[in-house]
Amino acid sequence: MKIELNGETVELAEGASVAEAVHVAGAAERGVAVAVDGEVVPRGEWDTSALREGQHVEVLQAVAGG
Amino acid sequence: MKIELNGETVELAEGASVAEAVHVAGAAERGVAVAVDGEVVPRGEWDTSALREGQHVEVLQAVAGG
Amino acid sequence: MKIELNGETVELAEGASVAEAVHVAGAAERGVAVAVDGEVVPRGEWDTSALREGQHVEVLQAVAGG
Amino acid sequence: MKIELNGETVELAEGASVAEAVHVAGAAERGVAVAVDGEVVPRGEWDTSALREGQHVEVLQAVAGG
Amino acid sequence: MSLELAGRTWESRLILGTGGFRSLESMEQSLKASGTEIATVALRRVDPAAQGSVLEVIERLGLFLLPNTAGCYTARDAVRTARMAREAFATDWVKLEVIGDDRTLFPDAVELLRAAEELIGEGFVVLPYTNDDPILARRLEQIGCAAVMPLGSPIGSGAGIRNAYNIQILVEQAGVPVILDAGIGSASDAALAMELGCDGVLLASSVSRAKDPVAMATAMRKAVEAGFEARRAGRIPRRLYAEASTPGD
Amino acid sequence: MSLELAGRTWESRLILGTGGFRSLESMEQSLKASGTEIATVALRRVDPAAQGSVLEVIERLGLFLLPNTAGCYTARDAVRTARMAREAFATDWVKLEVIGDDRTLFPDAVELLRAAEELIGEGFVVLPYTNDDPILARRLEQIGCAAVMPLGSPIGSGAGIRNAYNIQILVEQAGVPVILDAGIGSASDAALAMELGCDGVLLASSVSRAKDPVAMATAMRKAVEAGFEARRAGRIPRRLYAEASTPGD
Amino acid sequence: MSLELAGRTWESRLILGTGGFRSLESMEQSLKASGTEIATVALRRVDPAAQGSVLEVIERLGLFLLPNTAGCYTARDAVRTARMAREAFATDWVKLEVIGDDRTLFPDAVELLRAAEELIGEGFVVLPYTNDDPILARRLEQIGCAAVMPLGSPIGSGAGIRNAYNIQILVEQAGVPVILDAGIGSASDAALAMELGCDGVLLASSVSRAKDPVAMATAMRKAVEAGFEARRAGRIPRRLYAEASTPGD
Amino acid sequence: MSLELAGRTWESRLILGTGGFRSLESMEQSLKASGTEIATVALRRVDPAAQGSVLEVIERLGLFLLPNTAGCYTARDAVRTARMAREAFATDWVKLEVIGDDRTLFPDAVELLRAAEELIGEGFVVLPYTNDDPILARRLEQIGCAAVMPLGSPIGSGAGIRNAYNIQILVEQAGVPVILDAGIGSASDAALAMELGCDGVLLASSVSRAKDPVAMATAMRKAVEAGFEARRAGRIPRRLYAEASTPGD
Repeated sequence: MKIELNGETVELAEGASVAEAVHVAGAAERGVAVAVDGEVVPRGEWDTSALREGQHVEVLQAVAGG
Repeated sequence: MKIELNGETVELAEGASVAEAVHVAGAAERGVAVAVDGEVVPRGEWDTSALREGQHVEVLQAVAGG
Repeated sequence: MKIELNGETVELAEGASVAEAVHVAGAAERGVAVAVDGEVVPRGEWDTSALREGQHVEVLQAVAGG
Repeated sequence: MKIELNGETVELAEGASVAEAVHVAGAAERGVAVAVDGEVVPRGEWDTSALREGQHVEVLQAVAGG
Repeated sequence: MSLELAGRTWESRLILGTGGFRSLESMEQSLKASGTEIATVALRRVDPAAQGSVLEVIERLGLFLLPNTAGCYTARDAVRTARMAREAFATDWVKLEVIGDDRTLFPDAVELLRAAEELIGEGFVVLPYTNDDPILARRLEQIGCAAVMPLGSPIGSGAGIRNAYNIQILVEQAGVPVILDAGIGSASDAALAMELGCDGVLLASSVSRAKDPVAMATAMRKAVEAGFEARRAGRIPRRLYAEASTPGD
Repeated sequence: MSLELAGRTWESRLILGTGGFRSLESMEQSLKASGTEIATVALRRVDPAAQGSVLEVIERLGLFLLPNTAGCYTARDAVRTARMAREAFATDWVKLEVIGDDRTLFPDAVELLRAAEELIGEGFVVLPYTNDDPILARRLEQIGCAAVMPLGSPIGSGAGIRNAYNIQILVEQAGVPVILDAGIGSASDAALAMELGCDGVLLASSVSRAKDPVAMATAMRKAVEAGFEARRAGRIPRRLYAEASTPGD
Repeated sequence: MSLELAGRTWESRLILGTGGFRSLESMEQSLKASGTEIATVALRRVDPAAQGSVLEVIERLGLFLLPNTAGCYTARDAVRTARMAREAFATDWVKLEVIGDDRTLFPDAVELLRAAEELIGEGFVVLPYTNDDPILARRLEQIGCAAVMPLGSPIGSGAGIRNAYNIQILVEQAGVPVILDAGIGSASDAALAMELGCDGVLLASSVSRAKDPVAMATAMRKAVEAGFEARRAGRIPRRLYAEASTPGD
Repeated sequence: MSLELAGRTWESRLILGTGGFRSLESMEQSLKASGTEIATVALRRVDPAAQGSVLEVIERLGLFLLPNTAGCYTARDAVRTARMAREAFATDWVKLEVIGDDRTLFPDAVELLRAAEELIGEGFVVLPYTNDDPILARRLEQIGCAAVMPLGSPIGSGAGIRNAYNIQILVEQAGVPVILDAGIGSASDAALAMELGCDGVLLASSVSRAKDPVAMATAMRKAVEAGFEARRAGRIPRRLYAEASTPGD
């Protein structure tokens, strides 16, 4: 299935989890947050919550700033 | 009946009009506005609109300022 | 004879007067002052005061400034 | 004899030395300078240089300042 | 070049408040000397004892009357005062003041926006007294204010323009006329406001409370003209070092 | 109230330098617009190629000609230049400039005093361009200068008055007229100079090098008048906080 | 005397932003030299190519991480960013930025208040970046912000404190700590902020973009301490004239 | 980097005057806290009643004693005072003050130069207290002064640096160390002096007359270091508008 991951369309296996999306995004182990369709997904639910076709996934991490 | 006119309690005849209240307040002919219980009363309705017991009447006029 | 007129060497007739130097300098009729070897020469003496070989003559006039 | 010491007239023995004047002035041991009639007297000459009637002696020392 | 405000044009770029004068005579002569075409007034409870009337002065001089909402701390108060003013003076114009506290008399951004939105909805021509925040000014412009009137410093402080940079930025970003309102102390402040690009100046205390109000009113008239003309004349750049004005220096 | 300088009275408190104009036409119109009664000129070697004459302009406008010693770095040069000017223009008046270096064009206190003393001894009316040091100003006054002309900032810098406190102190201590000379950039600077108590303003570049010199000359005329009148009107004090201009606020 | 923020105490009154450094090494050494205990970070989309991590630097130095909402133009964006930050860094603290435009980066009063209210409702410790308006600051305090962080001048402008009077007034009226945020250019600006009564200073560009960031970080540490101690020491009053320091002068 | 004055090097760039302290104890603790290596003293007629001695304090702390000529109005007085100081303290160094009047305590350029020339001829190391005129400073340098010490504002006024531009120009043109002398009111003033490029700061009243002199002395020590390091660190340029410190803003 296709999802939009940090603004780019990527192909994931049916029912792939948020955790997999995070992995694909190339995020570090820590200091990472995920929002699916604008809603924050707690780290504890990354493995269990499955993604659906066409969802927008934002994977953010810390950068120098402010 | 008693009404509150510019913060002071005054005695007016039953069913006295806004115009009478304006007169009692000692307002000038022009540059005057009236509010009864917070609602502005257009000059055109001063004669016809009767006051009721306990209403709050504000009669304002221009002062130097600003 | 040679004199230095406003920084340039010019040839004048023996005993040429200050007035002649002023003329050669191309000065206007008015608003002009002359110094010979650093000493101011009053306008009244221009015709009568003769120049000598090698003297430095400054002919100044008004310019916009200040 | 009378001399003027720091603005006050004081009585000293005939031929009293600068050193005695300094003593009378109540100056500390160190950080002191003396001028007689406006001329500085080097410390080395205090004992030997005698004062004369009516001389002005200034005995200065350090104060907090500047 | 005339000032355009809400579709009307004015020859004078100086607006005078009527507060603080020692007498109506002083007020009248000062208004005349200032050359202003617009004078602000406030609304207060009728005082039968009051001698004479600011209204008569304004009419005698043929000035445009601009009611203000001075003394209002909430949008609700300000809106009601504006409605009363419309009724009293038969004008849709209002100088909108919504104050945050009585020490600074600084505007309250939130209540100010609320009142402005409400009044514009009711067809008022709203001239808001605001702070020197360009973002707030743009919001006021976007909701339809006819001008923005940033302060230079607190009302009556005479402290001039404390942040000329913000005024400059506000002017650069503004799409409606900018009137410097509050803080003017002397003529040079008024001239500076215009040099910064303001379209006009509104002041009261600097004239009404001066030792000689009429003389100060004259000074302010000339200062506003001077600043406006200097702005248009295109000033020389500021340099750290000198630039000789005489050839050969 | 008119300005008195060396026993002569003047209606205008603005003195214009003639340097920096793009054309004699621009100069003439600007001098006229400024309302000045005094214009400064410099002396240079005759240039036969030169078109027209600043002198004719000044005479046509009926202005008082004030020669300067611009470009002199020593008392000796300045004195000689002043003598030449006296001969050329039949005037005892001189704006005395003795410069310390060519980057700042700041005056040299020592040479300036020397030249002033010499020229006053020769009967000149000396108007010295000086810095904003009140002590030097007093010395110039004590040796007989007809006025003191402190700078606000470097000549032609347009940086305005960099140390208003020194100008204020200098004015408080001065017994002769004080003319703010050099540094004026725009109208508000000229107004401020007068508000600080100066008796007049001398400027050149801010007008002659403005994009529109005539418009700036008009602005400067009004600004000097505005500042002078504001000073006399007695300004309100500066406050940190507000002072309501409407009763009951 | 230590700074108290939201119930936690800090020895250092200097907060550093991590933006603008040329390298992580430079950032780490500068953070160390500054003596700060708090460092801000932003949130952006994962960039797999990114070398090293600001997080590791902050942890290695044992600093308290303060996420910001830089780049947000609406309350909605800012709230979402704050929630993501809470998830990513397991902290309730947030430096709340809601920007009005990208030229001034000035805060938007309306959206800022909206976001602050929302986040405080969700249990965040909100440190809002605000303008120098004391009225807005009081509103932020009233809705429960742990501090107010007014700007001195635009972010990264290095223009210092453009309106020291507003900062002074804001401090006098504030009931929560005041952190001067944005505009600091050099050490004297930081010292001045503390002398005006601010409880701390937050800065980034002035250090990270200095030619020698580590040296500037050291300077800022000392400047904040100097300003804080000078404030407590009780400065002498400002005078127009002199006051001799040596007896008999 | 250490300060070099007349061939001697110093670790501290802060010089303290000893005037104005409430007690010798306060003076001693403040001198210690300031980290200064040089303290100035004046000369006055012996007062047998005087308790304790500033000399003992200076020696106990191992400081370098710098006599001044405070209170002298003529070159003659100043020269005599300097000679007395040489005799009293066995030092060739002198902080040369020649005052023009007792309200401003501004230096008198003419008498100052005269005294400096005379004393240098007699082998003194002359550190002249001067105004902020770069031309006078250059003359003082040319006749052999070991440093120039321009004022920021009147002695004891606490008004800071009233003309930062002149100080900047003076520093750019100076070939000897520049010590900002007089006018410092608080820590930010001292930091600014160093940021402008001064090599050191001399102050007295701002510390001795502060409510807590020891705390202010500490603040001044840090402020001078901060300003010096900030200058060397290379500050960011000043901008009118913002410059984002977070990528993507």
